[in-house]
Amino acid sequence: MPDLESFARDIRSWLEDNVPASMRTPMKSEKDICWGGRDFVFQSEDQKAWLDKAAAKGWTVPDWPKEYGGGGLGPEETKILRAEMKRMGVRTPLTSFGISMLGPALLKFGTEEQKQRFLPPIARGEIRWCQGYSEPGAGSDLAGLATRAEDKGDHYLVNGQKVWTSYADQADWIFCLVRTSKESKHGGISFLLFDMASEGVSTRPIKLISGLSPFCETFFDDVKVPKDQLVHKENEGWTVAKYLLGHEREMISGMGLGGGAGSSLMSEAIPDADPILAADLARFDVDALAFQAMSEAFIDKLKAGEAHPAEPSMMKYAGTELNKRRHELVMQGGGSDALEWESERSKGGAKPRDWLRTKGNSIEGGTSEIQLGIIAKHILQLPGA
Amino acid sequence: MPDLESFARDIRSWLEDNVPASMRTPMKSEKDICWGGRDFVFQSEDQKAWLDKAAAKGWTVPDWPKEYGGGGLGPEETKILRAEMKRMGVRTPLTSFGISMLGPALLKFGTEEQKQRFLPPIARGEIRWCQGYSEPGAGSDLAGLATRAEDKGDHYLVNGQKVWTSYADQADWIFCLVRTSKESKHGGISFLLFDMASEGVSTRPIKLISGLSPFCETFFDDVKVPKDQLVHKENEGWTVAKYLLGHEREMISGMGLGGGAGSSLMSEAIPDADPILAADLARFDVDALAFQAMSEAFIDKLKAGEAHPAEPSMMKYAGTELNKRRHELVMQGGGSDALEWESERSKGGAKPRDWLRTKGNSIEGGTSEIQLGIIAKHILQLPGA
Amino acid sequence: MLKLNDDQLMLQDTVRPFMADEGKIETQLRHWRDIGCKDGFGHGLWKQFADLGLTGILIPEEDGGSGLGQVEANVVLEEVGRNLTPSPFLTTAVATVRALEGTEHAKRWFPTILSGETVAALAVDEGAHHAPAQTALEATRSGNGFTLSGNKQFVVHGASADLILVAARTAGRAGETEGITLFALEKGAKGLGIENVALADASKAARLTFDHVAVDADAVVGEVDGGWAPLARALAAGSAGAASELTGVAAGAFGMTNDYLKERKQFGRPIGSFQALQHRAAHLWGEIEIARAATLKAAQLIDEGSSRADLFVSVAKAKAGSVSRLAVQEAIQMHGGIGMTDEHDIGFYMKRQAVVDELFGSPNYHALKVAGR
Amino acid sequence: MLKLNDDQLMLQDTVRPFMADEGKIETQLRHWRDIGCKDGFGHGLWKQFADLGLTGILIPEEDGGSGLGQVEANVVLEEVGRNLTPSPFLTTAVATVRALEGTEHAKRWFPTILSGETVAALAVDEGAHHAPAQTALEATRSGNGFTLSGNKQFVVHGASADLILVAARTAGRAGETEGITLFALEKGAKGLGIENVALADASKAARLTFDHVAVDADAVVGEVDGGWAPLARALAAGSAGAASELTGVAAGAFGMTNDYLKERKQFGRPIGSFQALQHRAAHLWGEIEIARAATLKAAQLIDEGSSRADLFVSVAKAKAGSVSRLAVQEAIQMHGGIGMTDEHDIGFYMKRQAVVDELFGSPNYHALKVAGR
Repeated sequence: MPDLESFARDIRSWLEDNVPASMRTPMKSEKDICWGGRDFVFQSEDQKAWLDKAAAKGWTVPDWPKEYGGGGLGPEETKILRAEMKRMGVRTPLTSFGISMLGPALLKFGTEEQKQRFLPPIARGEIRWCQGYSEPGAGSDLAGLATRAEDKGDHYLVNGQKVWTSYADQADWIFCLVRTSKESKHGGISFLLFDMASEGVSTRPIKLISGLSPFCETFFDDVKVPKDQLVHKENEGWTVAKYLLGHEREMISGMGLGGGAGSSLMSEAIPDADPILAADLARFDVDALAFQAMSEAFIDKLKAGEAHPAEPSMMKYAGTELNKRRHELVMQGGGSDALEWESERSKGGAKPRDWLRTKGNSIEGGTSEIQLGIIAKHILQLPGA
Repeated sequence: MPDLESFARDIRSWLEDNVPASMRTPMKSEKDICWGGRDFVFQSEDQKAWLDKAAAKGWTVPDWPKEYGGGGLGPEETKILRAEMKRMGVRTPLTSFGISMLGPALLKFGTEEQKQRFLPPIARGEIRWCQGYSEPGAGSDLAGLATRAEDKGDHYLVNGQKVWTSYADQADWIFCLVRTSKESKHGGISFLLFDMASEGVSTRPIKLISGLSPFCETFFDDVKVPKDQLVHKENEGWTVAKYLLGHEREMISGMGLGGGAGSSLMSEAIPDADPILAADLARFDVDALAFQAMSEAFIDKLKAGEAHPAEPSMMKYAGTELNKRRHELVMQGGGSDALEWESERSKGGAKPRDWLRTKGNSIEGGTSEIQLGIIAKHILQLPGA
Repeated sequence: MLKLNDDQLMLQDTVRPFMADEGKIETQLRHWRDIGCKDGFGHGLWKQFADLGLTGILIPEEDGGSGLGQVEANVVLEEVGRNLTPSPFLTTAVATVRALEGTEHAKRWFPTILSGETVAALAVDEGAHHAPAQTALEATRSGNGFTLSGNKQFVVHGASADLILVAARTAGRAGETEGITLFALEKGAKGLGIENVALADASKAARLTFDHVAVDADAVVGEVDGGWAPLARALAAGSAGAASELTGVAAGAFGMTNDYLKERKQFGRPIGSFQALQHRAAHLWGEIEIARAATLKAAQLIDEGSSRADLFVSVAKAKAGSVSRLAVQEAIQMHGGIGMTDEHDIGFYMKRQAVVDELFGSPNYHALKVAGR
Repeated sequence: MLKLNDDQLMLQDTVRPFMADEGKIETQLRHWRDIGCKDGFGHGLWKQFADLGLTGILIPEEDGGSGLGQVEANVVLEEVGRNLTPSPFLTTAVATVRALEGTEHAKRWFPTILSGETVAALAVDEGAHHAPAQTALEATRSGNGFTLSGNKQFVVHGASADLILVAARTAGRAGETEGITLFALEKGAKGLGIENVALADASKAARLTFDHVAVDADAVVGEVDGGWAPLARALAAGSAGAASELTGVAAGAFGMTNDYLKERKQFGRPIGSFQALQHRAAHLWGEIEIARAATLKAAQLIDEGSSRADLFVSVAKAKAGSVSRLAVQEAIQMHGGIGMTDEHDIGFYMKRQAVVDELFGSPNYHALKVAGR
């Protein structure tokens, strides 16, 4: 494929010419992630410069159409671009839920007007989005949501509460599931977009057991949402939500891979005196490497359009359980050192905080129990209780 | 307690005078167990002599009343007798389901006439009993049994089929659950006793995956059972069955203990080259010794009358799962040697046959799933589905 | 009999409501954490322990204590675990009392332990993993006494302690139990550096540096080179006690979870009606019963002075460790999102479990001892 | 792409019905067992393997074979596993062909392997646990050839074999891979004692005794002292193949179990509607998918000649081993009493799993290799 080869060469030379040197070093912490948005504080000039250059080229979202701010690249080209960036150690110019979640939903369900209005600011990192799905009391039963949106002619009046909204306190807009009808559980849900600066919206960070607060509670008190900010049809928001849930699950199962679940622990120091831990690590390595192969196979299946729609559930389940196990082993290997919570030596308790954070992996994005139920029903076709 | 001490002395001297030397050696195989019964072939003169002497003293069933062939001993005395026999390496003179199962049921639910008729022959090892509970298709749902007993005035006419009847092909009589009414599932069951030599009874051994056949299928074709062989009231046999199931579960959980689940594997040879197996064995030993303590605590609780009626379910579950794990480890430790099925070197494949046999531990006497359900319902008081 | 006797049950009846009322998470653990307390526990509560006679539970009657045993100490510790009550009970009233009993130091320290004035700590670990025989901190003879040089870590309550028992090497080499000497060090010793480290569960454990710390000869607990004897008593009592605390942690987390299973509704029914959760809960309940039995066995054997005590102490610590780990993991998972929040108490169980799991040796450490390695 | 390509899928489409029809338990495994067949497999079926071209799957096209790779061999072996089809395919057409490829012995043996006339076996293990580097069977030079003395065990199909590949030591010491020489021994060698041992799964594995067995110099496969190279090829292919067979065993047991969950009723409903069983079944399904992916990865890496092949072969064998073990255990438990009977087929899966699990090294053996030990 000579075209793709010359494409790769072009990419390389463009990247070499345009990516600031500091944007070709590994990220040191979460703070180095560029989320964009109205209030985003860039860590450096270079971070901003790299975002702007990438956005101008459409490479923050290389596979979106050019007319919506994307790079207009095909799947093979996108793959090459990502591979080259990875090879050269280039940081991702922009990370956001707008890119990973809302974008795909709008591309599939949005009107032409909505696409033109919302996608380019996402691609340029101007608007940061958050997701309003979960509600207190609903938990795994996502469709049991109660936040209501009343039809007031030209707008909806939204009242209710969301929970587990990631970074809602830093987001500009929200994509949100609301109840527009009580007649049917799944059939009465709509998918709304609105500005977090709207009157009546407030947020409160949730402190996690890790001591960090990546999530919020979000409250809606008579929030007015213009009707043209409804995505897809009224009462058919569940269709959009399901589509996005699939995406989220794939992303999380992918995270399991990239985030370490798929890599072995061979390099971890094993205390000589603990052959039991050594045995557990050996078994973990087998499972991690096997899951790495599974991830590769899954992605190839996805690409070929051969994956069963319920397979991401297995990936999500297996990946997150593996990641939890990984961190249990890291803690055991670390002994009492790994229990330190605040010291500089322990990087502010990075090990125990990360470990505690992983416990949420098998809860968020659908619990492990939910995933197993989906597999049992849709793949194994076991009968209902 | 000076009385008990002199009692112990008396026992010792009687045992020393009366137990044949060969009956004070460890049993070499299952064949050395004395089951008694009409057709029992004694392995030796000594085996018969010891049975007769013990029976004459009532020590085949030391804690049964003397009038029914027992020794009339109290709990403390019985304990001392058993301890002395164990200490001196004296073999159990008689083992049977009559002693372990039917006896306790008759003592609790039998009429005076029934006790006098059935208990002494059990105590003397003259009649060997089997248990007719399970049916094909019923499985864990024991009360879903279909074998029917029609009231024919002076007798019941029994038709149906039982399965998993232990040693039915060698038993003289059967105690059997039958359906006398279809009006209620549990309320239409009766508990009958009858002679396996009755017309219309036939048995067929079931070959297990271990290659052995300790169980039978048993068929009833117009079997006439006199009405005075009904234990407890008609349609109230489930009460007797539940009482006996509790007994069985205790026996099986005790088996887990005596049969090895509670003893550690420390003495097993571990291949040097397999530190993972060594780790598994170390963990097994912890669990086995902890379960040994649990067994001790459980028995003390039982004796004090403080055990929850559902606790034997936990013992049965934990003990049988532990025993399965034990045999998995024995197989792993044995490597390819432990795969040999028939060679003399492998004692006729004792290791793999025992291993396969343990797989039934968590099925017979109520599956592990049934036990967990009982705990969830009766101890944890979790709501029904 | 492997069950609590009437006196022990009566003690339990006293301690259980005390710990549930006075030692509860809201007013103790969470409170001290949120205000950033340097000790990680409240001296007021510690005084209440003393007033109830708990601090003297192992102190002989002739010294003013209750003269009770490990079983009774464990009755207290299971309730401590159930309520995550922060206190120096385990290090002071259990491990240290055991180390000092029968030595000259008993007279000096037992009265103030009885009164709840003294907090004591054990300085044993030198690396991230418990390995007492590996003690390398050097004690060299110097004049009438010794000079201590080296490091210790995971010294629970070390920064708050009036008394620190330090395992040091006076002879032999790391790995040998002979040649270890145990020193009773009072606070404020010159050359002793103390870093007060906050752990995941909001408790405090110090890192100590010994830079030629001078101690008198009479600081020696027991015999020179023979410190393994008092140290082993302390470690056995500490391990058995920690096993009981872990059983309590498991039981506390499980109790909270089992309640939640009945309350919380999803898909229109209590989540406790879902069979998969029922089976997991039932399995866990059994495991906790087993851990409790193993721990009681260990405590009884200690009290009997049995030669099998060490074996069962290790069985208990290993079993209670792995069972409580399962319990806190299941607790978080079954609580779902709410369990991930700091606002809910269940997360504290996971944090505390991790710390006590490591204290006096991890389940792996003890499993290896059981296997004779 | 970590998936089967179109040609490989076509092969699967051919092999799957063949094995399900011709290789099924009733007419093969159970039949040969019940009549006490000394080989433990049927030569008729082995001939059918040949007629379908399966025996030559790895034999180069220039030698008359299909010139395919490990991925294709594994496609066959997964179906073998699913149906528990007894045959010498793994030892002969996979491991032995790999050992002989590129050596002088290929010409001698490939034609009769192609035609289904030759059965070959590998004599590697000397103790109860796979440890090829520990090879101690002595081969001493004697005239123009060698004399072999020692023992071998777990030589699958050893008593039926026309050709036995024997790993022997010509130099170095047990534990070293250098100094091992691989010999191609024809049946009927003088001094060779063969005990045909029946295993739990009704397959046969021989114990061999070598009492000064004389072989010619040209019996050497590859180089003298350099037998590790062909042996390693054979073991990698054998391990990867066994991993695939185990995946098939797991899938077969699982498929039968999942069907049973839908059919079998208890308490008035299919047992597959009980959530606890659903979750266990779903977990197991995922594990089998993962084992299959790991095995395919290993096979692809072998075919690519990758330096990571050995690592993934061990990952695959270890993972497929532990997953299939879980699968057969769950299968028996979920079948309940009926699964304990010899009449039902499910028990055969447990027996076969145990044998293949051990063959070419247990999951522990391979996990230790993965961990670099």
